[in-house]
Amino acid sequence: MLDESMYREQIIDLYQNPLNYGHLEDADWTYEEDNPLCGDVIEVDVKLDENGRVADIAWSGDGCAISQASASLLTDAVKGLTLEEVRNFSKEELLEMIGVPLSMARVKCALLSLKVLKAGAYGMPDPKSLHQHIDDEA
Amino acid sequence: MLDESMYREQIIDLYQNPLNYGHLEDADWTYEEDNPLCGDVIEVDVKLDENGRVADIAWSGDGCAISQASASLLTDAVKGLTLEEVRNFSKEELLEMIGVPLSMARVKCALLSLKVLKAGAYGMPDPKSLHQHIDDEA
Amino acid sequence: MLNVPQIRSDFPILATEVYPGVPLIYLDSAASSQKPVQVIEAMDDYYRHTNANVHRGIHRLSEEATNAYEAARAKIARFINAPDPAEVIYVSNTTEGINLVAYSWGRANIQAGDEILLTEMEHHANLVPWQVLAEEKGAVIKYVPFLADGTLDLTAVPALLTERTKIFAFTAVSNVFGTVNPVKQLVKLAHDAGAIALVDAAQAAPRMPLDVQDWDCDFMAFSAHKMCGPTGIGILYGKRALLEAMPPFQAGGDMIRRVTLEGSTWNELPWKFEAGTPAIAEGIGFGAAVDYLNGLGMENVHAHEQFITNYALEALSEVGGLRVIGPPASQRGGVTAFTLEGIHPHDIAELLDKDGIAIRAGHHCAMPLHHKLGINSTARASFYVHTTTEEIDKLVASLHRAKKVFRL
Amino acid sequence: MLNVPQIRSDFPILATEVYPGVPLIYLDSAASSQKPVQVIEAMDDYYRHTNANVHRGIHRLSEEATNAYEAARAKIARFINAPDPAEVIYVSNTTEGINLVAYSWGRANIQAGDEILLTEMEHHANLVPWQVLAEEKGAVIKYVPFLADGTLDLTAVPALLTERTKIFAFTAVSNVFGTVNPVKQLVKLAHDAGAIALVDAAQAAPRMPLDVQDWDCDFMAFSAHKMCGPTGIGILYGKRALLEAMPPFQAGGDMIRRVTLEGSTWNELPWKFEAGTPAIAEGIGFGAAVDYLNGLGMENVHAHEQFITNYALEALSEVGGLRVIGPPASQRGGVTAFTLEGIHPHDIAELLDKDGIAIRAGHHCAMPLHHKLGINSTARASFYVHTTTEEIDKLVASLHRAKKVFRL
Ligand SMILES: Cc1ncc(COP(=O)(O)O)c(C=O)c1O
Ligand SMILES: Cc1ncc(COP(=O)(O)O)c(C=O)c1O
Repeated sequence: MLDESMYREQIIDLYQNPLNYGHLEDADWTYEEDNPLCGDVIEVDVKLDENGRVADIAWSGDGCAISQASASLLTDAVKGLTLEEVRNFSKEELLEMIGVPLSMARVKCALLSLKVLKAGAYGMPDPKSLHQHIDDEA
Repeated sequence: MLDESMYREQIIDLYQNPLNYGHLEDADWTYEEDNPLCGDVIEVDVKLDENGRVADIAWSGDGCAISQASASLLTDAVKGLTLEEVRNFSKEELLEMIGVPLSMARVKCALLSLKVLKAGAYGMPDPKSLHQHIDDEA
Repeated sequence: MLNVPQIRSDFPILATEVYPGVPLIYLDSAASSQKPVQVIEAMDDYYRHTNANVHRGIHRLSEEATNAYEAARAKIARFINAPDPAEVIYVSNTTEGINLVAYSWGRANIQAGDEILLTEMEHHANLVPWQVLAEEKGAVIKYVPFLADGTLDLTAVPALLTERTKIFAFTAVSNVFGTVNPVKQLVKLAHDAGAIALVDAAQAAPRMPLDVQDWDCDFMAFSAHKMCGPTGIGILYGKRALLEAMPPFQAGGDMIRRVTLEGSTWNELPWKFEAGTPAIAEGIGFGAAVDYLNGLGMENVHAHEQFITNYALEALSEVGGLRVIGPPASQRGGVTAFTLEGIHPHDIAELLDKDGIAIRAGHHCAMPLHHKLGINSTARASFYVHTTTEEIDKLVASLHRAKKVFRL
Repeated sequence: MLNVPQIRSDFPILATEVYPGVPLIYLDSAASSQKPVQVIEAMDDYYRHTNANVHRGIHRLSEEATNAYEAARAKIARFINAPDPAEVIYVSNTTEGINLVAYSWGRANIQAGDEILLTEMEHHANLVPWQVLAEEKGAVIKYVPFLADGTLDLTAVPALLTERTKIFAFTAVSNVFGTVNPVKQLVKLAHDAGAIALVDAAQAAPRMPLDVQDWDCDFMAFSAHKMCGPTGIGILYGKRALLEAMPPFQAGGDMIRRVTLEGSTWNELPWKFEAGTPAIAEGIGFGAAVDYLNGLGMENVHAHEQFITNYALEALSEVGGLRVIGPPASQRGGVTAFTLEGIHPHDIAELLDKDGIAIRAGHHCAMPLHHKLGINSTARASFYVHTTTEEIDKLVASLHRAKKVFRL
């Protein structure tokens, strides 16, 4: 008996045709991290607009259907959010978007992209000092 | 039910009134070692005669009835033996002299004095060179 | 108080006969405790139904094994009131826990001329690793002396803690005297002097409530096998900041994050310190032991030990020539070491064994303590949750018989 | 050949259902093997009837526990044809065995500029300890490359063994490719170059006869849990002269001879390397596992693995898009790692699990191997004494179903 509930159409679709896949030329930040379970790596590139909101986002990397579908859904969902909102994006929210039952090990796969995104976001100076920083460099 | 077979009269006698207990002033060799089971130490002093036979022997140290009785019996038994015979004195011979049933752990106690005696005997140069050595010093 | 008859029925080994018609009286729990059926069955059940390697597996068994193994860690963390299970590192025993600190923290933090403070009543496990470290680094070891009653000379501690002291490592309960040391006070003295504090809880964990936050100790180690759990496992507790800053101890699978031919990066806590396939069944058994003790209540366990120890000290005082070492019952855990004039401890143990009574004889891995007392060995009876006053009475009767054999 | 139906009845876990109506097909023995009832009961029995601390006890239980624990060591020594049980050191697992050598032998013998030779197919356990050592000492690590078929490039070995090479450490059987390496030949090459040789036998010990005298290796390590035995124990074999010359690794009780406040002297082999209360029940379980495997006959175990692997490689070759990595069945143990185009190994493992089939997915603690292949992970099915051709057929059927889910 094969229980395919984890592999609903949407997941397979997103796995085979990912959203926001690729790299950004002019990213404000880029961060990558691996899933220690399997060695899979996900990289997320983010570009903020002048109000400190996510203007563009792209992700790349290799991984299982869950981690890849999750990255597609997440990157779509955070477009337009502020740095603060990205930092506060909750695990529960992402898991709900994925919407399939996951075992503990696979939860790690599902949350990898969020971990990468948030680690990058926390590494960023807050918006004001960010612009100061950019101004300083200019 | 108390099975006292290990603690026959002879063992208790020897424990309470040991033979050859003490030190030799003019020992040809002295050796001591401990029983790692309990930290008990036995020292054996040996004096050889001009033919390389055990002329006198004494032992000292603290220990259980088995190790103490064994040291008494052993030191009595090796009087008059050559260095070679001391080196070849077998465990079985000593255990037979003790003559009570011993568990594995207590066999170590029973053989401690023999171990000390033989370690000392092996540390000795063989009789000829021993006498040479003594001659050299004289 | 404990319901001792019911507890006894939990320990299958207590129903065995050492010799035909001679039931076991197990007074050697301080060396290694017996195991209740709840613990034995937890491991048996694991091997029959859940066994699989942990952490990297996606299949059902591996998931279940991982969950059970990590749930046990969380239970142990709660048992010692650790703020976070990630601060609880599985090791093979107390000894490995202390070696881990001596190797990893010690090699990184101890330099020539630094001082390490121990006590004269330490078990070799909390002595030799520091001697090896000190010799390697040119550090100096100092010892807090004990007094005639087997308690630490607390007045000596402040002067022994100098500005060069980097760590004060001491036992919470002596495995020979039974002395319960004032851990919280000693930790505070260490901290006031700028040193960190390691607590050897091998004898404390089985017998009394532990609280690493109240004690504020930096490290603490203990073994499962002395507290109703299996052999082959123990834990090292460490404060997160210290553990984070330390290099790994052993290297291999599970403790790494990424490995290339050029080098590696480490996994997060606690796994940074756990190399290779862990003692999975043992971890689960350890969790079951903690459940068992929690079920009894550590306050009750402690109270029972005090009660039995009190009874035993009184009963033993009636045996002529017998000298108990260590403090009165109110200051000790259920460990009672003694000498009997005219009979060597080995012979006592051997004669008692014939009556089915299991005690230890020897230096109990505390040679310096015995050396200071001027003796090589003692006989040690230790009590636990299943010990009854009838067993103590039989101990005393058997000691009288031993004296008869030795015509005393 | 093996009587597989009878063997299956020895493994209680094989009767369990992973999901209602879905029996377990355990193809993850290379991660950790299942345990026959003979092993489970040996430990259960120990805890119910014999449990006590070993080595220093005089009472009956302690004597019996010591005898059983040391008898197990002697069995393991015979299993690998070690000349002397004193050369068999109990450790927690393969990883600790290798760390022991890296710490004790390595710290004493490796200097700046010295070379350590490994292979590109090593498990992290035989990689990271050497990286840590090399970094500490300023030594250089070199790697024997593997070829496209997953076998070592033997022609490269002589040039990689230079006069600076102090140790050649390699696995006897790859845990990813399954490759059986020519151990005897590699040891000889090492010796000819003046280096010593360490064999990682974690995957070899469960699957084929071992003979340290024939191989002439200097060290060898393996874990009980991969060969029908319990978690928490393994052994390190070492030649006596090497072990005698090495300083202790961990320090504490049992490994010492005499301790004073000023310093300590060490116990004799093997105890010099065994600090603290050992994994007693686990040692006894390990002995029972060796008895069990001896009962089957290691030649038969090996033949069965070859038979099943051969069958599996043929069956898998019919799955479109599936690529097995590693050599043909004649050169491998029962370990088969593969990729399936369009499905990530995690997803394969997850989908197979729903059919009750347990396989591993990931890097199998061999990241550098996968890195060289340009992949992050593989799916790995591993076979053991209880694996049947019907189970392989079900594996193949389940792979076909996984492909359907992924519309392939
Ligand atoms: C080849 C090889 N070496 C070493 C190890 C490590 O064994 P353990 O995790 O039992 O220490 C393994 C098992 O994972 C292995 O397959
Ligand atoms: C106080 C104390 N510390 C440390 C140890 C060592 O424990 P283990 O042998 O389990 O490592 C013991 C037990 O023997 C002990 O009593």
